[in-house]
Amino acid sequence: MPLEFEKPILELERRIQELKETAKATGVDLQAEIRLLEERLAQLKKETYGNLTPWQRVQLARAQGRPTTLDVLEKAFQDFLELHGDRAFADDPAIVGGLAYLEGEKVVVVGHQKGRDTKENLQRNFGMPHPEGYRKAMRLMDLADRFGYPFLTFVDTPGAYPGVSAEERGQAWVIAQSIQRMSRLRVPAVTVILGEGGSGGALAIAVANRVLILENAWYSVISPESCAAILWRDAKEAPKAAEALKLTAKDLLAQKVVDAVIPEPEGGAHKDPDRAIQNLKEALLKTLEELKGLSPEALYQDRYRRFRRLGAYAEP
Amino acid sequence: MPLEFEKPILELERRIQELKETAKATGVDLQAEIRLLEERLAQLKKETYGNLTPWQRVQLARAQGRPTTLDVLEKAFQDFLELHGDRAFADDPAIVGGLAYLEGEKVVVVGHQKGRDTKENLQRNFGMPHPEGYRKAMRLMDLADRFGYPFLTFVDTPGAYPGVSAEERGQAWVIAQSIQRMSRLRVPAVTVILGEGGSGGALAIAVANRVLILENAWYSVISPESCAAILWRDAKEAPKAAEALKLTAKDLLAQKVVDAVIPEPEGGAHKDPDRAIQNLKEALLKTLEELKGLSPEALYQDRYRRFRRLGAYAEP
Amino acid sequence: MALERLFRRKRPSGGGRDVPELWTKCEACGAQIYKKEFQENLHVCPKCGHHHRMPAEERVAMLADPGTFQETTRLRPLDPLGFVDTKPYAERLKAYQGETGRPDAILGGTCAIGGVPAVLLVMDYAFAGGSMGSVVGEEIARGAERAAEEGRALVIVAASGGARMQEAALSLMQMAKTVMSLDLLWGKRLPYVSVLTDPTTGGVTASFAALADVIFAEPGALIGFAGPRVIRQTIRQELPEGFQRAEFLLKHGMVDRVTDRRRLKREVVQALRHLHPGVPYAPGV
Amino acid sequence: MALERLFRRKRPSGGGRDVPELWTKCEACGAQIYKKEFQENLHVCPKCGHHHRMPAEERVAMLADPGTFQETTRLRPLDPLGFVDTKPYAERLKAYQGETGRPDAILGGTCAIGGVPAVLLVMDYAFAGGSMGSVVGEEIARGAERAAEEGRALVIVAASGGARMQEAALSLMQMAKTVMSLDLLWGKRLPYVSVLTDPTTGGVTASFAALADVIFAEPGALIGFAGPRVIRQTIRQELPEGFQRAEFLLKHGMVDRVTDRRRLKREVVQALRHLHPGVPYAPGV
Ligand SMILES: [Zn+2]
Ligand SMILES: [Zn+2]
Repeated sequence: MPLEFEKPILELERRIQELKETAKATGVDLQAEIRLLEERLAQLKKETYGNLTPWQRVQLARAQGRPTTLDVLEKAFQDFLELHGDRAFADDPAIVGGLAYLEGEKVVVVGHQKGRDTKENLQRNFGMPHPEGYRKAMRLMDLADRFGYPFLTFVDTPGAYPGVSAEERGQAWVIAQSIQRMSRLRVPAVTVILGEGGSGGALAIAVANRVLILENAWYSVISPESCAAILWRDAKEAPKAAEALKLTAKDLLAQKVVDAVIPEPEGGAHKDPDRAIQNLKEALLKTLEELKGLSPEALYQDRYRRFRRLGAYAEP
Repeated sequence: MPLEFEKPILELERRIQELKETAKATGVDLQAEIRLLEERLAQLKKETYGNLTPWQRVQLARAQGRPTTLDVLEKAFQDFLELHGDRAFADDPAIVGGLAYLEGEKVVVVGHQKGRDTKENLQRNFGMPHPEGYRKAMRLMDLADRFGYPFLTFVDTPGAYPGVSAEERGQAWVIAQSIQRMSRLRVPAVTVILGEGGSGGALAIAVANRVLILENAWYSVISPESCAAILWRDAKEAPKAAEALKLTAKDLLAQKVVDAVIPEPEGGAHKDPDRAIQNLKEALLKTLEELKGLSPEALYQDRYRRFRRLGAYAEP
Repeated sequence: MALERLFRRKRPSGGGRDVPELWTKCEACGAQIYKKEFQENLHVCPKCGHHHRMPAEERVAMLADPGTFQETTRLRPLDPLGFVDTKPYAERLKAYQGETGRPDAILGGTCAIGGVPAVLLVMDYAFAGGSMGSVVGEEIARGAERAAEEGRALVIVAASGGARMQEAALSLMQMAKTVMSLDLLWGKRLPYVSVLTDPTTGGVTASFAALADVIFAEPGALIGFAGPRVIRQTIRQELPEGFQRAEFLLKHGMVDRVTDRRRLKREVVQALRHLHPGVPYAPGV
Repeated sequence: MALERLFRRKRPSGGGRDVPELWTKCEACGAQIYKKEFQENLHVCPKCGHHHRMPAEERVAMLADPGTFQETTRLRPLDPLGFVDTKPYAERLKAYQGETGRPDAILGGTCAIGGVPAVLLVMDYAFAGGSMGSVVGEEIARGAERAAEEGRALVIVAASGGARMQEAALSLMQMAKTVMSLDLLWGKRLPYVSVLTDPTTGGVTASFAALADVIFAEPGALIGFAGPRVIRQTIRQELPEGFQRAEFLLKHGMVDRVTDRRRLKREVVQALRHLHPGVPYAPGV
């Protein structure tokens, strides 16, 4: 499914392709025309992708084919062994996690998991966890602490699931507990916002020493649609809300909510997932290297200070 | 409901009562006859209660009117504040707990709770906890550790509930976790077996530095009825099983499974609950006094050693 | 976040405009109540027991021992994102400040509660639906720090529609900040008690409010993560009777006690006196 | 406890008496399988994949690296209570010892598993239904102690109907003893992996087996606290399809992985190599 704002690009690409086929089929030399159109295409891409609006980025962050946690685990890590279950109620497919190696270093990983097609999306509840998902995450935090291995998380959720069963089983409580558990880690913790960073359901596994974000990902207290529905009383005003919420990587960096932005290939990570994942891996390795010298206690204090200073207010 | 083996005693008591009424109503002097019967009654009680079989004790341990955890909390403690819930799924009425004072000392308490009548028994599931009951207990263990207050438990359960929902929510897992959590306490932990100590469902909150038991309570790996059903293939052989299981207070003391026996009034704790609770309170105070000098680490080690040495086996 | 409620009913507490000034009307049973009596009864309807919302100052008066409260909250909000929806955030702030006479949605300070030294923080639903932005987050963190430094218990009365949307990600970060600040109390074995009042939802429930050593809820209070409207839209069904009310939360193991406001101070004191290591047992206090 | 099963079917593994010695019959699909093939296929039916019970020695051979296993289990059971039901416990013990050639229901020792130094303990369902009495409890505690002392991982293959009734309360105490012994591994950051095989119920599930860092279960294995018969009697209903099977446990979050026995060693090694701090990454091991 092409995104609305990409349609002119796709249209141009289609025409170039047609010309090439015509040239091949008829033997007519269309080199010059093709070159001209390709230049125009490059220009159009630069204009479009170089000036993305926040709302366009939100759409890219949700694009089909964008790398998910499992894609990252498969391609940037070695020997991922998925572990399941919260030891109390269920295994939540909307959060995955387990043991892996990053360039040979032992790490424990957790991430939201969206489906890669409609069927998988249903099974994974569109990446919206229930309480048991966060309990699984906490169990893996325990494991990371117990063995002293870095704890890495990948955030990609519209939000924690807002349903009756989730409320019954303490969605608010488990998010609070997960924030607390993660903040207490005595190992290096690094989070990457992969796609959507929706509210408390994202933060629950994002209380890290360093929070990185992919160039077109978003992270905020509410989705643009819900924000628009409340403040503008019309979900269709989401583009305005996306603008107002300052939810893009660059904005978040300015607010110090994230520590670094990971570049994406032109047109978004889904256009070249391997490249995006390679960029992500390099950023992760660099970040882990920075945290290497810190003692368990220093890691805790570093994380405490990181979040302690966030906010904007005036002394009286 | 009188217990079967107590019927001769009750019959004699009834006859004495009748004679007294007759004497009063008619003015006839029956003093001598009454005294004779009263002597016989005392003798009969001594014979009966002095030679209780294990199965008779099991019946006393289940007798209506026997002090429950809440009775003990009300009468031996001050200012009990009940705390509820496991912060994850439900509040289990089969386990109660909270904050209290024992002779002015701050303690955290947990116990199985049977109902005091049929309606309450249904509501409390006959003292058979679901996983959330043990999770509540663990939360209170956390609280005791966090504030450094002694942790006291009262055991009175036929066993953890053997039902579909309990299995679904990890009955085995939560019992294991509760054993582990309690064993790791860094505060003094004392358990009193009040009535029934049924298997893992009892042990889950009985991993204490000192385990006390009321004179007629029982504690074992299986109830006599279930044991009989399996080994004799007939639940009616429960008296034989009760004998074989060596589940009485005295037997358990010999096996070092318990550390002290708390005497009950003649005929069982339900005949004079206040006296039984007073005995219990004195035993608790004495036991806490013994543990007073130990450091948090020493308390952990003491508990470890206590359970480490239990068992009977031969070196090759 | 469940700010939606705020936009449906702006008044923090009972009282329509169709009854005379001296009287107020119970939201639940419609009884006409003499305002003075209503206030003396802590905004609980004497007829049906319904717990109405209560101004933050009266909360303080109800919980703090007389004459002990010293206000400490004074931070002022900024508009870090220059947020504008149908109205600029800066203007909204001014309006709330005018209505409540408070810089932001929290009132707090030091006091004694049943003789226990405490930091008491009360969220004010009348200010932007009690939403948590940078000021609320910072005041809570500072409250926890002060409690730890001065050996005080921490008591927070929560009332919030959730996070402050107009501070976006910075508002979200207050969830982490407030949770982390509680660690200071752990280190010193100081107790933390929270009281969940109507309503407590969103990022406030899902952070500091859920992590108290002892959690009280007021009867009938709406408590949850997602707001009822959002849930109804998600599941496209009516919500069960009593869903997300305090009694429902108790049944589901999330709160320790649902306590009538008229007994609340007594029970809070009981918990504080027990858990605060510096306070000895005194019968009947 | 779920010893009941033992009394219904005493044979530990496939094979009725109506097929010739060289052949065995799949319990699930009834297929005739050449015994040697069956054994080489780790007692998994090549036709339907059903996992049959497996002798303890073969478990060791399957998991330990060739030539590395040194048996350490040798304690002998006593009859501390002089227990007699329809037969004296002492006689039962002799019979089991005769049948299995083992002093009690556990076989264990030191070995390497995928190059990781380990203590491997395998419960033997053929001995008194794999029930845990004093010997099993003590061997597990000693195994954990040895692992901690020698820097080894701990791997336990569970198979048990529960506690050893004939040791009554002493058998119950083994639950606490085994759980507590695991703390020694925590202190040294040594991993503990458990494998739940058919059946694992009662006091074994509810103690050490449930507390591993990584828990594997074999496909179709019955795993739970109460035995199915007891539950059926309690609720007076038929049990749901698949209830208490490994896949059910996975769905309910109790185990990390349900792993085909033919891939089990590979996955156990993967977990051990990752978690054992002394073992570096080696691709493809
Ligand atoms: Zn009313
Ligand atoms: Zn087969």
